Amino acid sequence: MFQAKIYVTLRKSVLDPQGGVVRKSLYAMGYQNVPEVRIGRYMVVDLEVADQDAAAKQVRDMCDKLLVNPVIEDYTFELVEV
Amino acid sequence: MFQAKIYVTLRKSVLDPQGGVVRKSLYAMGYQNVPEVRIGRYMVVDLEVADQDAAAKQVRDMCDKLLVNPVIEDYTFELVEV
Amino acid sequence: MKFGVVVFPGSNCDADCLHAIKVVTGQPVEYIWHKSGSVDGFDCIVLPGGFSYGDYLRCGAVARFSPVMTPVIDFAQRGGLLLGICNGFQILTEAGLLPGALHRNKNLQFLCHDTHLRIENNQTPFTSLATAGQVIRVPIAHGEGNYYADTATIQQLEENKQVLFRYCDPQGEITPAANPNGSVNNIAGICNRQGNVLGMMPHPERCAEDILGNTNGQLIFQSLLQQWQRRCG
Amino acid sequence: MTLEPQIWREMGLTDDEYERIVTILGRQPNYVEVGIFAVMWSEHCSYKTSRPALKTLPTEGPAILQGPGENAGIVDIGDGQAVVFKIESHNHPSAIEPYQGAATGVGGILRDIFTMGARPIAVLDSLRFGELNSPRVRYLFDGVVAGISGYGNCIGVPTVGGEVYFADSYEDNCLVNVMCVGLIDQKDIKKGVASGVGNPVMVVGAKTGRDGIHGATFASEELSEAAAERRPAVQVGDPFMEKLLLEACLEVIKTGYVVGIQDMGAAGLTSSSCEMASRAGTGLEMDLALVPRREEGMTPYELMLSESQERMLLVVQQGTEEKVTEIFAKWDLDSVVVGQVTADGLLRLKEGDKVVAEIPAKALTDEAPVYHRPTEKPAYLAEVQDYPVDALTMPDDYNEVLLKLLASPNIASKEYVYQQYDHMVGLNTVVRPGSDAAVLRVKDTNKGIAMTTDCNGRYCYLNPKTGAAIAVAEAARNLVCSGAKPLAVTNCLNFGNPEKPEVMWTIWQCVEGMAEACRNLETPVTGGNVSLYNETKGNAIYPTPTIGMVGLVEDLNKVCTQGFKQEGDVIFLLGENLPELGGSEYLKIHFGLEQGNAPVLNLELEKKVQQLVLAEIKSGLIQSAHDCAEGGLAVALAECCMAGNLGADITMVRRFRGDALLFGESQSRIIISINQEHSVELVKKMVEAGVPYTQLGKVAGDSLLLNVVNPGCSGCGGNLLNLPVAKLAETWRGAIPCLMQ
Ligand SMILES: Nc1ncnc2c1ncn2[C@@H]1O[C@H](COP(=O)(O)OP(=O)(O)O)[C@@H](O)[C@H]1O
Ligand SMILES: [Mg+2]
Repeated sequence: MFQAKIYVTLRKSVLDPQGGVVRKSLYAMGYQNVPEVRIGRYMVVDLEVADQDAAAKQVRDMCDKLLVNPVIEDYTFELVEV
Repeated sequence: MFQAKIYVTLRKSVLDPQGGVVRKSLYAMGYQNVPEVRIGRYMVVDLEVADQDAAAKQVRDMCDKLLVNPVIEDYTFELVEV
Repeated sequence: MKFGVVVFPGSNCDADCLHAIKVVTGQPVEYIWHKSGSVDGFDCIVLPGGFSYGDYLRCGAVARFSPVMTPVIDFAQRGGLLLGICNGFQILTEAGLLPGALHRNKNLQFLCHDTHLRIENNQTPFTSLATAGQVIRVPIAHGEGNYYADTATIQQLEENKQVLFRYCDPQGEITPAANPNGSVNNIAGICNRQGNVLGMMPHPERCAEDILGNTNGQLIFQSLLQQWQRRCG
Repeated sequence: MTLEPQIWREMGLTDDEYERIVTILGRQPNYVEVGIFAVMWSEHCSYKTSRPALKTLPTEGPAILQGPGENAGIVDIGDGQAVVFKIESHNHPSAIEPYQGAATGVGGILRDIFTMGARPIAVLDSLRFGELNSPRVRYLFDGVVAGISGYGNCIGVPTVGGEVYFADSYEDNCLVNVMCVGLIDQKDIKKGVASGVGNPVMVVGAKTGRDGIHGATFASEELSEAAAERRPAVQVGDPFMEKLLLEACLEVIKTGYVVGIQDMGAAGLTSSSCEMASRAGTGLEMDLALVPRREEGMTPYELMLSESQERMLLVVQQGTEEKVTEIFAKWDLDSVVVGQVTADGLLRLKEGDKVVAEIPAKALTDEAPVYHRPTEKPAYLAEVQDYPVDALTMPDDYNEVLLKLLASPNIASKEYVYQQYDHMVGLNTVVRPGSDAAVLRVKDTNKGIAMTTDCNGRYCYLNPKTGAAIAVAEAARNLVCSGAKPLAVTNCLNFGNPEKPEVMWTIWQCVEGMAEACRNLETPVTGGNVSLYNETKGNAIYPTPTIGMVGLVEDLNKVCTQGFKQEGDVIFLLGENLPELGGSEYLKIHFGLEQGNAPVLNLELEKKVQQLVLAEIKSGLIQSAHDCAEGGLAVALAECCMAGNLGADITMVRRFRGDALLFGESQSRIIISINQEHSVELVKKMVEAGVPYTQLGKVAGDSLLLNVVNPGCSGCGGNLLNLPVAKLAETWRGAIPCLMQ
């Protein structure tokens, strides 16, 4: 069995209002050395698959179809055997 | 300068309705080998700090005070020098 | 003319759309269950507002894979009239029937209030009764209505006159202050290239009766009926 | 095997209560049984402290179909239809996790309504926080509003009204009271009864997890560091699941298969099962091994005490299980038979074949202890009521004071809040938030339902009895101003630690005041909720008996709103101006004082004013109506101007202090505007009815102008207010967004 850790971020060209608000709040709290914050999604998906290649293929598939919207989001992922 | 990658997840016994819906939907799409999906947040925070220890301390601070809701969430993070 | 209103399990404007269509057009209208495999016999299909599957991942992302979407996409590709309102618009973009994406409102809050819309193109089945540049008042109610598409796509939309509605001030000026959610070019609604698929964030069904204090939304349903009658008599 | 005292004490039972359990059972209880007794006998579930007081409330009237005792109250609105409504608190959970606390509060009250078979048509939220200059308060405020918005918007029930107050006393104990109103055909009414021996018992909806175990106990003690240790896992709301549950339950109820149904709220499976059995005089036997669960290894104790959201307990007719399951399956929901109704009056819980608990159902409900706790009039009252009004210097600039009042978060526009709520879904909202009461139409009829929540905690602090009566009077007045006849009340009693005699005294006083006002205004109480122990580090909140009220609009074409409608209309003030400043927002904002006595309330006058206004709205004479509340006459006039975007030209005779005249908060006052040509007729009617009135002036221009004349004193007259309506509106609208930046 594998576990996929998927990291989804907004594309560079898309404004991230949430990140902006967090950055401002951090600034107001005294953390003035934080030039940028970007906020995305972190998904942990368990997969009952035997081999790593098949797992990777399935994760890519699921991301392209459902988990990620390519118009505004990018993703990367890692696989660990569990 | 450092970049912190912060992974925020819901605590174990806290209900994750998002993860549940995604799991069901993957199932309906034919991915019937996915017993669990948990959805959290992924934050990338740039830090203008000179040394790693100071960076780690600041990230922990920011998480405890603002970025993470300790009542329902846990977090881990990684630091990379950039 | 027969209307169909798709019911996803978390739709919550389905009954509202049905009611408004009935009251405004007097035409037959029926619900279409999300597990349904066919949309035969309908002349216009509405994807209503709400939270189709809770919208926990991204609005409309899960709905796009529900069984009914296969015949709906087919219906649209054959030129059928398809109207997505609010969550319906989000589903249309997720399904690739309309370009772009709707992400979180700029101020990160859900917003429910009246907006003014300038009708940018009255040469479509959804707006044929409007005068060019007409301003109507229609409420919004969404947390993710911030329209985004890359520059090239936006340019195409503009060139092809696919932008049907833009947020404006009461005088019809397109200003940043009149943009409630941060949408590119104040876009509130767009149609596809062929003009038979419309997605819009504001809710015309919420302003289609006198008792609710505003009937501006009637225009869209009446335009649809008039166009259909003209074509199919 | 005997349990260690430590165990029941930690669960919140006293030694005496434990002894009582032993007597009832005739043996030592086991761990599961003690746990069940502990939650059912907690303050939150048993009302053991408040019950004696609650018994004194009037609960009967011609329109009341269901009074206290069920999941919600029901009032008749004619044509075989009824309104189902109830208010509930989610204070403790919201103070810990504002978003989820408030969200699950909405989820809970919605279930109370649809469990009766009614479709929820509206939500109202009554909120209290500390002052907005504290970052923690801003976090709580934003989180609570987002939580209500997140849940209510998703499930698609409009949030159409409510209130928000800010005062230091709520700093550590914010109050989140949520009211839900539903509509039902009387023939469809369902109750929480487990009748019919042999009928199957079903658990439906979400799976059970370890969330919120001991939530009810937690809500029955003070928030403290020690309590933080024992905090249950926070419940997370799943509004999509609730939407499925709502639709499925209403569909199942329509079939007639359902005998009884109740939501699993506080104390989850425990309270729903024993309450349903107790109401029906039956017993229930359940096999806990059959309960669908989210986590592995859950014990019977955990299954019984879990407060996982979005679950229901159903008793259905024998033989219909499969059809019921089919309907739930259509909505992708679990539904499982876990047991059946028995004749022996016992709640018998098994795990497979093994009996893990056996308790008489009535012992958990009717035989819960009742405490007549000692009361003592608090010493602070004499101190705060006695304040030197004559020593206060009057303001030089009334314009400045009015603007300051409009910018006070207690008075400022709450648009920041209600624009985050979908208040239109359902296509029924005829009067949106922002007027005195919300009005919803009843489709296919010409009727409307008006609704409001009200309570000024400061008045209740200064004079608990009068304060509570004012809350009732104001709620009724708000309904009347919208053209509705007040029908009935639901209430939420929010107080500190009742073991303190001073707090207990204020509870009794508030209930007395509420009862008296309800009796006079003919609005019986159909139910409510009690939230005690709202206290941190020994500081109790202001006594806050929130009133939720519903009313009937007989003719939707005669709905009235507060905004001035037309230039030239004549403005009248009904009721009396008294030289009072006690408890006013003006004293707080201008002098930093929360002192004095609450305004006087004369219920006879109140009733006369309300009857006249309602009659003349119905007759079509009145164009606009608005009650004078916080900020007094000046603020009320400003609100009429802003809502109508029209100015007013007012002249008044001044008989006492100008600040008391403009900003005092005398009760029973309503500002109306009418077409000039009806003015003589109206005056005649007011004289006949014995309603005191003052002709204030006219709707005119685009500024609020107010002049005073003083016949006895030259130089005391002159212009007090002269402000453009645009300026008023900018100040009033901008205040809360600006503080939240
Ligand atoms: N928390 C809230 N949620 C929804 N509407 C609110 C809320 N707070 C205030 N409102 C609305 O704002 C308007 C003014 O509220 P309030 O000042 O309490 O009125 P009043 O003094 O007449 O009771 C009302 O229409 C009320 O319903
Ligand atoms: Mg009012």
